[in-house]
Amino acid sequence: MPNFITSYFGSTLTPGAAGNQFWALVYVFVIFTGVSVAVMAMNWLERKALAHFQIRLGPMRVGPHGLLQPIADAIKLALKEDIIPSEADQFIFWVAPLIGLLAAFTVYTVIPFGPSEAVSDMNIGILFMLGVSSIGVLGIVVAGWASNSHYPLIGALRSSAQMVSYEVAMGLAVVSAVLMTSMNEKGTGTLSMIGIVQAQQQQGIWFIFKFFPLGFIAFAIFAIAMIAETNRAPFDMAEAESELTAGYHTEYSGLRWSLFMLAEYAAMIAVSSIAITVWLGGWMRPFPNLLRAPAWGFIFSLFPGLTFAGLAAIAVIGTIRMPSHSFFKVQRMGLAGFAAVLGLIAFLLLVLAVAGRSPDASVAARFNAGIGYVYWFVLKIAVFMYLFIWYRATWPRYRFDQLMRVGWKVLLPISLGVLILTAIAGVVVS
Amino acid sequence: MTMTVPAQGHSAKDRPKDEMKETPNEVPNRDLSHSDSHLDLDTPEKPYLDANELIINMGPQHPATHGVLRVILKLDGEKVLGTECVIGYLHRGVEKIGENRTYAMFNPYVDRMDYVSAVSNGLGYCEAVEKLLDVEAPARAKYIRVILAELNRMASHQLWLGTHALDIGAMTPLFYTFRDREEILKIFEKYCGARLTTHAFRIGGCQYETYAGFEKEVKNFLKFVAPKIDEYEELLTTNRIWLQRTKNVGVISAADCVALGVTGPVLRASGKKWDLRKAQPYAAYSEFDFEVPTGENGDTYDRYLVRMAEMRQSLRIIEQAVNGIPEGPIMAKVPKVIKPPVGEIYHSIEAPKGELGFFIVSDGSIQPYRVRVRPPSFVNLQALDLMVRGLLVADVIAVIGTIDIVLGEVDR
Amino acid sequence: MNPMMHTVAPMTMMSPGMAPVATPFFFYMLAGLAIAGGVLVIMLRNAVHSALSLIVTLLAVTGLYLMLYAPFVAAVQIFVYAGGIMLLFLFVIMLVNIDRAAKDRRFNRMWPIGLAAGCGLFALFVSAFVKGRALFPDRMMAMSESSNTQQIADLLYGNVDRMGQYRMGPYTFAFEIASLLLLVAILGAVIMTKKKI
Amino acid sequence: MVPITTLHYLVVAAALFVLGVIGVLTRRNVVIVLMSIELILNAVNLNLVAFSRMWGNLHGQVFAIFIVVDAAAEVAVGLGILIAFFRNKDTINVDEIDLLKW
Repeated sequence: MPNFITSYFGSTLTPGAAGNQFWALVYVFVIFTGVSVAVMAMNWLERKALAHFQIRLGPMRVGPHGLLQPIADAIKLALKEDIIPSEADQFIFWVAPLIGLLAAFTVYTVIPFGPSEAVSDMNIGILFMLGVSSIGVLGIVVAGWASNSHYPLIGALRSSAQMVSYEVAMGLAVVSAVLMTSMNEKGTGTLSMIGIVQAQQQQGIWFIFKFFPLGFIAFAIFAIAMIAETNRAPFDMAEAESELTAGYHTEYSGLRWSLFMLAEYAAMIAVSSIAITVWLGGWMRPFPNLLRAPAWGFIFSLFPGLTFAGLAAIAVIGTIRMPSHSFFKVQRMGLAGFAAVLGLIAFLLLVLAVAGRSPDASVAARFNAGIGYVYWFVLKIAVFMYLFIWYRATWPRYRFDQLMRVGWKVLLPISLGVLILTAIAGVVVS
Repeated sequence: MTMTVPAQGHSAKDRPKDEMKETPNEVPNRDLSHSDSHLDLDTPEKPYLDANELIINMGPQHPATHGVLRVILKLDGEKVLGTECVIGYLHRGVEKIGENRTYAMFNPYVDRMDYVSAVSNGLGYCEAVEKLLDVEAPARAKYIRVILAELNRMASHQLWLGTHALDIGAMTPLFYTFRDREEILKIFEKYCGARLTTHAFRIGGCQYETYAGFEKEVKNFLKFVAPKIDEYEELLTTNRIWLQRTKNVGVISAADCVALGVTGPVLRASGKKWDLRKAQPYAAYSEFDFEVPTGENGDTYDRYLVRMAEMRQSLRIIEQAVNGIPEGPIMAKVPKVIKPPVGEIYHSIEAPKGELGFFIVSDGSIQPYRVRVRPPSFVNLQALDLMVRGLLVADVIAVIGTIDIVLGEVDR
Repeated sequence: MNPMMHTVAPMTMMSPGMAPVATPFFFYMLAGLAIAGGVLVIMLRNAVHSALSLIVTLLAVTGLYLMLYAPFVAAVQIFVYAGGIMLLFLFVIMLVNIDRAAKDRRFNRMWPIGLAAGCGLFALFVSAFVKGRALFPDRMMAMSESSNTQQIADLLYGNVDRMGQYRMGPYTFAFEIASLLLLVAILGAVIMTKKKI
Repeated sequence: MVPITTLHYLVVAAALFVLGVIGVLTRRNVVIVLMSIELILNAVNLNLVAFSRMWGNLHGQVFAIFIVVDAAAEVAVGLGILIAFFRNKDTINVDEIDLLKW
């Protein structure tokens, strides 16, 4: 194999830091595909979970338990006529979804799925993430404006005001966590995403528990602000369907509309990753400092395989419970096949966990470790995604002035106070 | 508030032929600059609106106007400076139809006015005609009427709660209320074969005897639904966002309510204890023990609480009625061809949305000379402008929801 | 499998990946984007189009900052300019009714004078560069990546910390003045946008 | 290919600066005039950062940050004035803004 492919094996750096453009491109491709698939899965999960919150079944027809529904939706949206209103600003109407999409996907370059499982590590990583994700709102704003219609315009105005106000609280909450990274011998913190997780590793504590309750408050502020930042319920003022019909994307349809949705879900995953990286220990498994015996490492490395085994079991149960009518034959076969695929993945992962159980430099061990990192990171993201759905099922929508009041009069002062108290606590402790 | 009804056009026969050619399909269209409008939209002296003023058409195709209501909003940013309701998109001429049908034939039509509480409509109409005929329904019929009407009140309030919560952004209560409303509709279906537009009552009593197991099913329903009401309240009553969205929103005083003729839960939430079931009892309501819940502030939250309390009171009434339902005939002696004596009658009942009145003029023939309906939705909608001025767009949605209108009844 | 296994990649070392690739190509691309965006800003009729062009310029300039090893300035550029200031611009453009402005003349009556003055200024700059070449020896102007690795590492390593130290050290006064300026700006903006002045 | 030197960056910055100046001098729309000022400030920043790279120290970058702060303040106040003006005079053209008091 050429040197530029093999030279990266065994490196503990990200491809960006190692200067290996080939693997950087591979990572970019993997992340792009992964995020797109995750968005589709999230689409299905949201419809399904929301339906079960609301005593409905949700999608059931396309594939077993509606598993293929996102694909059907994607095909339908892609084939739909692309309507641009005649009075709209053609070029901006065309380009607006792309702005949001680009911003949402660009941030993934610095998200660390593991100590070397990121495209690149920037020494301004967290600033880059916050900055680029704030560009995404430009897409929403110009989309609302370009539609040349009242409801989208109001949606765009709401969205821009909302983003600007919540970004402040969000940034301050992050800064208080960045302050915590400087609690080391040198007394210098870091803005690098990988560096932040490593700081938590070195200090032996997730920042959510650091200086309790300061870290928790900062996390809570971020968790609230990130819902507002991604325009999700109960802060979905920009697209409030009962007030503004659909807000900024009222005039959009087909593929362009689906790009907005893709950007929204990608942004949800991105902001969740920030929260996880900064407060919840990023790729670290639970209790890496307390349960540090190799046996514990082995037990935790079984988790990915066991998760897939559990999913396979659920699929098998679903197959068995399916009515034995000939109408369901295809669905049964599909679900059984899905269970088989899941079981195969589970089997492979378990084999890998056993093969790479000794923490040496063998390829299996490296692979096993990498899978562990990505698994724990993705699991934490999944929890956040579920929370997003849960919020949506539970809460009514805020009113715009109340949203502003919460942002400026509650979150901002609290985050400032947390920042100051964190600084004081840091000085006192060191 | 000026209610503007779109130009209906005259009926085809009294219009000259050439005029019909010119405007074959006259679209109900309104000139925004006509002098009646109090919004002074786009007057020639000031061609541009103020820097931040904006005119928005909410409806007639809008997800949250509960049908085809069109509200013209004049906004300053998001603040509402004034509203103007344009109604009539669902006008079917029910009152005119009434003049061309016999008394019995008109009975099903009234179900189509407030289609979510069809039983109450039928009850009001039947009682009005009975008063005109000077007959009285037998006691058993009255009890059945009360049971069905109160079940219908529950169904109507449940539908209101679901859609109102959906307007404010809480999706989940909608499905919970629809699940429970389904049980009521099942009872209706078993009783008279129809779920929505029931046509349950006849002039002089009830057409159908209760089916076997009716009482047991109603009692089961009572047991089933009481905890469900607690469930709705759990989701909403102490929900902080719900409180913020509904408290002090759309406040209306009792005096204003009375001045505008607003009735029903809206009136009671502003503190006036006025319920026709108590004030001028009809059917068998005088025999039951129940309370009239009232609010204090007349805001959206109080209206919510009043309706929730009314659902519980309805349960009480139904329980008493089911336990005390007498035996006996269900139809009074009514002639086959109903020909009331010459005269006029106004009879009103407490529909779920407020006072539903029927004014019927008889000229002694088999058809009414004139039927006029006093629909609660139509009258209550008058209060919209008063309630939303100075609030925000989101509040307009909340207030439209809280007034609880059904466009079929507003436009008739 | 032990999470402690992967240790911190030491950032003191100038890793090969930090060096930009194809410097001239990216420089010309970004410079071209920046200038094209700038031209469109002043040429386009519609203010929203101008704002989008300005965003292109700002992002291109951000790329140039990254090529100059100024990551923190680049991040601030994205965060403050592209995220904050441009959003404010778009917000205001949407608030003010630009329908009429879009139909008006774009340029004021003295535009030839302005254009001439601008061109004169550019000529002045160019002549200054040409004349001043002697002041800056080519050795210093050159930015080859290999010759001054140490310099680059100095710039990159601890960029943020060192800038923080500068701002708290020699530039404390300027820093405080800047915060005061922001306070004044906040007050000014709040008072200006009040309904009744 | 010619290696990229500081001079290249200076030329780009000069071009942006001149574009900004032309915009300020010729456009009528206040919003675009403010955007042109942003162009000028960016040109200055680019110069500062290029020189900072040339000398290998961070002073230029620190100054660039201060200029960004300045730009934010300028935009906030400038757009505030613009909105106040638009509310009263219903125009955003520079050459119609010719009274200090109205």
